[in-house]
Parts: sequence; structure tokens; C-alpha cells
Amino acid sequence: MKIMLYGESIEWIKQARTVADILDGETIGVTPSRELGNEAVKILNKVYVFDSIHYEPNSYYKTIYKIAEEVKPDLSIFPSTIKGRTLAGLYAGSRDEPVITDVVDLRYVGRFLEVKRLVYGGACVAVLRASTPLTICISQGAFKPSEKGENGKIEYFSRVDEERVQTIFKPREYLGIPLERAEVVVVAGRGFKKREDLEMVKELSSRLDGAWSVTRPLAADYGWADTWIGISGAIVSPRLYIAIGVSGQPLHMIAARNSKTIIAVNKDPSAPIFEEVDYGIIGDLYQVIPRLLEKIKKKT
Amino acid sequence: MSERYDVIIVGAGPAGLATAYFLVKKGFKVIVLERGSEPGSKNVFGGRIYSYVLDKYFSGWRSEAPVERWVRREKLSLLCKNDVVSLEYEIGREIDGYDSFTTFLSRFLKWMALRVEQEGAIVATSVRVDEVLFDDGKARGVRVGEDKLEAEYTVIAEGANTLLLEKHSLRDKISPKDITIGIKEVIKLGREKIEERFGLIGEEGLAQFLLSPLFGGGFIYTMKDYVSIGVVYRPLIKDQVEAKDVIEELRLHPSISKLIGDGIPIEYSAHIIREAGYRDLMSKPYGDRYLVVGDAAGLLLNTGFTIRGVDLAIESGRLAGEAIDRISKGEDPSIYVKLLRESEIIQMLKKFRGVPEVLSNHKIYTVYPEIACRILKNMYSVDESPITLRESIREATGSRFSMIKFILELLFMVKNL
Amino acid sequence: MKKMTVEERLTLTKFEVHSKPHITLDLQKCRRCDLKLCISSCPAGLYTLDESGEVKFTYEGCLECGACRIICPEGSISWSYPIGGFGVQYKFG
Amino acid sequence: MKILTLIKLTLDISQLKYESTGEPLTEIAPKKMGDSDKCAVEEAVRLKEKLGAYTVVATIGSTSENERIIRDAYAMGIDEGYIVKVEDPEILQATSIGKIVSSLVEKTGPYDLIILGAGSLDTHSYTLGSIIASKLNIPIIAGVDSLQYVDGFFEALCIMEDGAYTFRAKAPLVVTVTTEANEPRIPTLKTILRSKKMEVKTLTIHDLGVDDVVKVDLLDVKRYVVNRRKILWDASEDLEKAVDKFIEVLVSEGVAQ
Repeated sequence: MKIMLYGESIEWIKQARTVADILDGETIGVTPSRELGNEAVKILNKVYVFDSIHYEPNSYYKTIYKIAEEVKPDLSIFPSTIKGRTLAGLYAGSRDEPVITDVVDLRYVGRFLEVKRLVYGGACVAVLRASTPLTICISQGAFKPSEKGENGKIEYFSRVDEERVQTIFKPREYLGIPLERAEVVVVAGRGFKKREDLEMVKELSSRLDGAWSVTRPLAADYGWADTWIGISGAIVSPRLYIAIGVSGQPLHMIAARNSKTIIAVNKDPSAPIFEEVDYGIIGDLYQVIPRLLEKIKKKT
Repeated sequence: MSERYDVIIVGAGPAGLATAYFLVKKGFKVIVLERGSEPGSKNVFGGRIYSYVLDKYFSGWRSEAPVERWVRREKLSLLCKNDVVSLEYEIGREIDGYDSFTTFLSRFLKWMALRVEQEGAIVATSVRVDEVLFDDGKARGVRVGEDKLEAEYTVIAEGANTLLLEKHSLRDKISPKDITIGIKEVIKLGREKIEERFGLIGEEGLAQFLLSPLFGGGFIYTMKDYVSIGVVYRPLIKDQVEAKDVIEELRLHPSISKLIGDGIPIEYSAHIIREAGYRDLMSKPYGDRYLVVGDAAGLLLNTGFTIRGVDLAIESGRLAGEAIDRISKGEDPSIYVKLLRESEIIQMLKKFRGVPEVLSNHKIYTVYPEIACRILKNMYSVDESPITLRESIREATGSRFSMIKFILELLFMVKNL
Repeated sequence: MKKMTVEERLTLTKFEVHSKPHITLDLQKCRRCDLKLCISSCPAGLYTLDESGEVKFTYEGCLECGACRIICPEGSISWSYPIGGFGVQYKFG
Repeated sequence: MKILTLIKLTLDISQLKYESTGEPLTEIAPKKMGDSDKCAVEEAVRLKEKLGAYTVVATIGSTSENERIIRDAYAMGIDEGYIVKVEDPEILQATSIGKIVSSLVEKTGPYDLIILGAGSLDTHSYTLGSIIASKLNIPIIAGVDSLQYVDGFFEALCIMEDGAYTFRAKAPLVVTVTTEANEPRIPTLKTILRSKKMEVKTLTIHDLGVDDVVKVDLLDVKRYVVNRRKILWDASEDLEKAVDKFIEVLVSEGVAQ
């Protein structure tokens, strides 16, 4: 089986390689950067590199599509990021093959692939039967990184230019990432005494490249923020959810429950949030968070 | 706005929709304005509707309305802390002749709205009416946000919370002692379990009325796959469980939880119930170019064992339709009250006017169930010294009541129910 | 069997919450009242006492039953319906 | 300018309830127009108000709720609407939906702009817009947080994992918008009444010349149970240890060094 994967980070490529291990397939990578290509070639059988200054979906997918015409993959894998999903849709649409996103597991059953995917915003797992050729998207963290190495070949490919779309890119610091899409969300609850104290939350979130928010009372009752996380506010499912001074009322938790990992800091050991955490710190946030920030600062 | 209607109806509940239905059948151009996103999305009720009124006016309803189950078993239970005393009546008729059925009001109202729209009326949802427009005491239409909509007649069918009527000083705010709060939970149990545990076959349903010192009055209605359980909460009773926790007293009562405890709670709802009956009836539910129907007018009948709103609402809607038709032909608006009086509705409300007093007597929740449980416990407890019924009653009522007082109170209750 | 808290029960019901509250509380009037029946009689448990003994409320889980408005002896609760389409959305009712 | 907006009837996933066996009770979950689809409708109506565009809306499905969301879109200001009748569209493969939409575009178009929500959080997962673009062979700008029309160009700001992109393109074009794009309007009585009177047109897939659709071969759906580890550290006993453990978690999650 030929497996083609389009990746933009080595961590993700290692995880996608695990899918190839499961299916015992040959792995062909596609990346838009030489630097990444040089790393990827150590873990994949072959890597196609096309040079790109910046992302633009229409030219990217046409390039990947052309590479696929050479490779003829049975399975094509993209990241479950917005970029990856967009490319996967364009690619699968033009190849007229099914696309399954948010895949968390897959295996052979007879002639078919049995694919497990998350649905309903991560609340449920669906098991699907699919045949090849097939396009799937996998999220960062869905599979363990593969330990296997290869001594692959690298091939440079020229990018197809889609002139109909112009792109201007500004790097990340330019704007904070929207809450619903952030990989890390730091949220402040009623344990905070003053509005100014939210600076700690903002600092922590920016140090972790994430977004920050509050629980409903802080926004609606105290007016410390415009939006909040909760059933009536934003619903989030980040990789990491850090709840500080949050008691964990059900109307709040229902909006955060699909987070992959949950950490909480709360001085009340009987706070309901501790029933729903992976890691919990029982302690005063006014001691824990300043110390935490100090230590993080020292490290970087 | 250029659009003009003959009648604007505020509220797509049973009364509003019924009024629309009868008016549009008489050829009026009717619009119903509903604040919910769909008809029924704001309504709460126990679970039962009486069939007679639908038989009269909605042909074919038995096959098309969202009936859950036909009530075949009626049960009255007194729930003590652990023991239960029940009285049950099973109707011995063929199922299609049954007097009442269980349903979910939201679904039922969607069906009613569909019928109304099929007749040609408009049911506009997500529209909150902010005020009735009056011109020298004459209703000219309504205001919704910044929009105005005019009509020849306005029908106020706003339900138990009479916000519009109060705004225009057409009605006083109801006294706290005249309301109860219906608090309900819908539980998914699955058809098989319901039929097995409640002893039902096929389309048969059960309606259960409960009295308990733990939560006051309550009810259970069986649906196809669901069970509705509810409490009729009296907010003014001191030292009782708070309203927010009271439904759990019912759900977790040993005799109830063994029936529904493994079910999945699906929806929690609550609404006030106007309990004053005849006393609460608006003396003048009409004015120049407007009429009041349904709960808003006080047309809700509590017989003690059943709370009837939907059938009365439909009936009052019919009478309102008739009244508007006759007013438009020149009759005096008071014809509406005349029609109501001639109808059975007011007679029934009069007949049951003693009920609110009985129901507000806390003893029927606190003392009587316990006495009943003790009497039967004494009777059925077998040890070496069996007792007679008379001894049992005396033992149970003993220190608290004289026998005579107990019997008098019971007679008063029965007379008024 | 486990008792469900009211907060858990409210998650069963669907709400479309508008950013503007449909309930307002006149704290001046509220302070005059010793009974605070709103707290015991709200089936959604939306009224609570804070540390200083003042009534706090939230409107987002409001079942729109209407009880608090009628029960408040001081008339400190002004209550309107949420604007069209918002508020509680009963599927069963 | 002619704009097609695609809207989808989606489950309100915050209201999902489950059987004790873990199967979601989808039949009783409330359904609504997708949140980002609503933003797409709003965006189309704003272009109508600004540029006099003619706006069309379409949805795929066969229940009365599909008609309801079309009327909701009318109440927001859309001019014309179609329901493509398909039983259980949620189990169709996204590529089949793409085929249906591109045929719809051929039949009712051409359109300068096809706009839809970036994602509905269920089975189509942010891919439909790009599938449609590939079928129609027109460009796509996906995940738009802010859309402008300047000097004959659509200008879109998209905030992605690595930064902010501004894309500029001319019609015809597919755009998918996020819920950041705008605040959808609340219909007024006037527009609601208008929406009640408008016709909702229906089409079958055969009317569109689509002969077959491919269904997802769905074997099972179950609640995804996250077993939380519930590892607790007491900072009041040992602040340093608790903070160090916190940092260890951040490192192992890959968000700190």
C-alpha cells in the first residue's frame, strides 16, 4: 500500500508515519519546505519538497495533486488543521475520493479499512468502513509518534501557481488566535478577586501560545471580559485546557469537556472541577500562578 | 407596514392556536405571533389532553396528532417516606374510545400550528409582542420591537404570565398564594421497560396523581418511550425542600426510582400554574377590539385530581372565534362573556370552585398521606395481635385528631373535589 | 441512585441565551426584604445569597416559569420575556 | 453579483444525550442552522445591502426543519431558496454533497460567490467548501474571519495556526466563514412576515442530474469517554513540587520547553 502524507511539522509527520506502520505501507511525504524535507526524509521512504514562501490553498492542492498523479497513493493523509482540512477537501474532491477527517484509529478488516473518527465536536467516536483510495485527516496527538527511521530519497518539485488568489502573510504575533481554534486555552474563574489579576492569565496564555477566557460570571456579572466559555458562550475543545480558580459548574464544563487534557488550579479540594481533570493543583492561585510564571520565564 | 390583518393573536399556545383555527375557518385573515422559536418551545404541561374537544373540532386528529399513549389506567397514590397507598382505576373500554391521551405539549402544538396554517392562517415565530397598541382604549394592533402591526381585533393568548395584560392595567399581578409551580422532568426509559413496569400493553397509558409530605402534589404520565414526572410546588409553604431540588424527592423516592431510576433524564422544565380557578377568572376578558383567552383569562380548571387547561383553552378559543365573528357583524363585545357563560366552561369552573381551598390545605399533603399509610400498614402488618380496621384508624389518627374531625375533613375534601 | 444537582439538570434543557438579561433586580428594594422567597422558589436555582447577604442572580438558565416575579414581595424583580427566539427552548414541554 | 449561500441543519452538539450504552440520542437532539452557516447568510445579506447582490440559499435534507432554516435565512434577508431533497444527508459522503452542490450551481447559477460556514462540527468537518471549489474548479478561501469587498476583489482575513493571512481574489470564488466573521442579525417582525410568504423551492437530486450518491458506511457511533486521570497535587503542602509538576505537564503536552 502506498501512503502519501502532506505535513508541515516533523512531530505530525512522525505521528502520520505510525498510520503507515499500522497498515504496513510505503510512505511518501510531501512538504512545502526544504528544511522539513531534510528531516522528514530520515523517517519516510521518499519526500517531495516544493518551495513555497507562503501558504495558499489553491496552488498547494494543485501541486499535491500533481505529485499524487506520479505517486498514485492508496491512502493520502493530511493534518486535521484548518489548512490540512482545506487541502484535503480540495485534493479529495478533485480526485473524487472520500475524505474522512479527525481520524483517531484505523485498521484493515478484510479488503476494507475500518476507520475510527471523532464526530460531534469530539463528543463521539464513529466507526466507518472505507475502501481505498481514500483521504484522511489526523490531528496532532491522535497517534503516538513512530520511532521508525528510513533513509529516503528527496525530490524537488516545482510549485503550481494559482494566480487567481493573492496572499499576504503576517506572522503569528500579529493577532491572538481565536478562542475556538486555540490549542491551549487558559480560563479564569471566580477565584480571581480583581480584574487586574487577569493579567496573570493573559501572560500565561501568551507564553503558551494560547488564548484566554473567563467563566460566565466574570464576563456577564463583573464585565471583566466580553465573552466567556460556557454553554451560553464559547464552546471549546483545545488540546490543553487550563482552568484557574474555576469551580467547574456543569454549564461551564459542558463547553470544555471535549478538551484533550484538563488542568485545574483551585484552593477548594471539593470543587467539582477536580472530578473532571487530568491534573489538579489544590492551592491558592495567587501563590501558584505567580510562581509558575516565574519558573516558566526563567526557563525561556 | 402595509400588511393588514383582521385578527392578531398573541401567543401560539393551545388557546391562541384554537382561536386562530376557528377564526380562519370563518374567513378571517389571521396571524398568530409567538415569541418562541417554534410553536410549543415555551410551553410546559403535565402530559394529558382530553379527547372530547378534539373529537368535536379537529376531524382526523386521532390518526395525525402526536398522541403518545391513550390513558387507560388512572392511579392516585399517597407517598409517605417509605410506604405508598394507591388507588387505581382501569378503564374497560376499547382503546380508540378513550377520554384522554398523553402527549408532549411542544409536539402537540406544532401539530396544531400545522393545522392552523393548512387552514390559511400565518403562525410567525420568534416574535415577542412588546405591547398592544391602544388608541383611546381601542386596540389597534401590536408593537414588536420597532415594528407595528395593525389589525381589526387583537386576541391576547399570552398564557399564565400575564405580562401584557398587566402592562396595560387590564389585570393585576396574581397573588403568590394563587400560584403553584409545575416542575417537570422527562425521562427516557424505552418502550419495553415502560410497558413492563407500568403494566401497559400497546398504546395504553397511565396517568398517576401523587400526594406526599415530601413534595406536595405530583404526577406521572407514561409516554411511548418516555415518562414525564412532575411536582406541583407550593412556594409559600415554609420549611420545605427548595424548588430547585424538589423534583429529585420524587424521582428518588424508593417506589418511583425502582420504576424509572435507570432512565435517562432528557429535559427539565418548569412553569407557574394559576391555581385560583373561578376566583381568578377575568370579570371582563374583553374590551374595545380585544379579547383575552386561555390561561391568561383564568380559564384553567383544577379538579383536584386533574388540571385541565388545553381542552378549556381550545373551547375558549372557539368561543372567542364565535364572539369576534358576531362582534364584526355588529354585536356588542360583551357577547364573548355571554357565550362563555352559556358554555360549560364557566359552569365547570363554578362547580370546582372549592378545589383551590382544599388544595391549599397543607394537611392533604402532610398529614393525610401519613395517616393513610399507617392505617394500611397496621392492617397488613401481621403479628400475634391482629387489629381491626377501626382500631387501626384510631391508632393512626390517635394523638393528632379525633376520629370525627378526621372524617369531617375528609368529607369536606371529597365534597369539594 | 445519585441526586442530580440543579446545575446538572439545567444542562438537559436547551437555552439560546441573549446577551441582554431579561431579568433585572432592584437591589435597593431587595435589601428591604427578609423573606427572599426568590431563592427557595426558583426551580432553576438562579437566585443565591452572596457573602454579604445580598441576592445575586443569573438569567442564563431561566426556565421562564414566572414564579420569581410573582413571589417577590417588594416588586424588586423586573421580568420580561427574552426577545423573540431566545431563552429556553423546550423540545418536549 | 449573485451569491449562493449553503446552510446545513446541524445537531446542537452541546445538547447531545446518550443511551446508557453510549449511543448518542441524535433523534431528540435539537437541530439548528449551523452557527458558521448563519454567519455566511449574514455575510451574503451584507453584500446584498452594500452592492445590491442577489442572494440565494440552499440546503440539503428532507425534513420540515430544513424548510425552517431556509425561512430563517429569508428572515435575515435572503432572496430565494432551495431545498435539495435527500433522505439523511448526514450519512452521505462529503464528496457526494459536493457533487450535488456543483450541479445545483450549474442549474441555478452562475454565481460570483458561493459562501458557507467553515465547519459544522459533525461529519463534514470543514471540507465541504473545498470539495465544492475543486468540483467547480474555482478558487477557495477557507476559514475566513473577516470578509471585505474592495475594488472588485474579495479580501479575506484568515487567522491560522501560524499567523494571519490576507487573501485577495476575484469572483467566482468559494468562501467559508468562521463564527468570528460577523454577528448575525436578529430578524425583525417585518422580515419574519416576509419570510413566511416567500416560496421555498424544492429539487430532487434527479432534477440536478445526479444519479447516485455515496453513503458513508457507518458501523457504529458511541460516546467518546475521556477517562480523566485525576492526578492531584496539594500546593498548600508543597508549592514548589506542585508548580514543578504543572510545568512537567506543560512540557509533556508540548506547549512549553
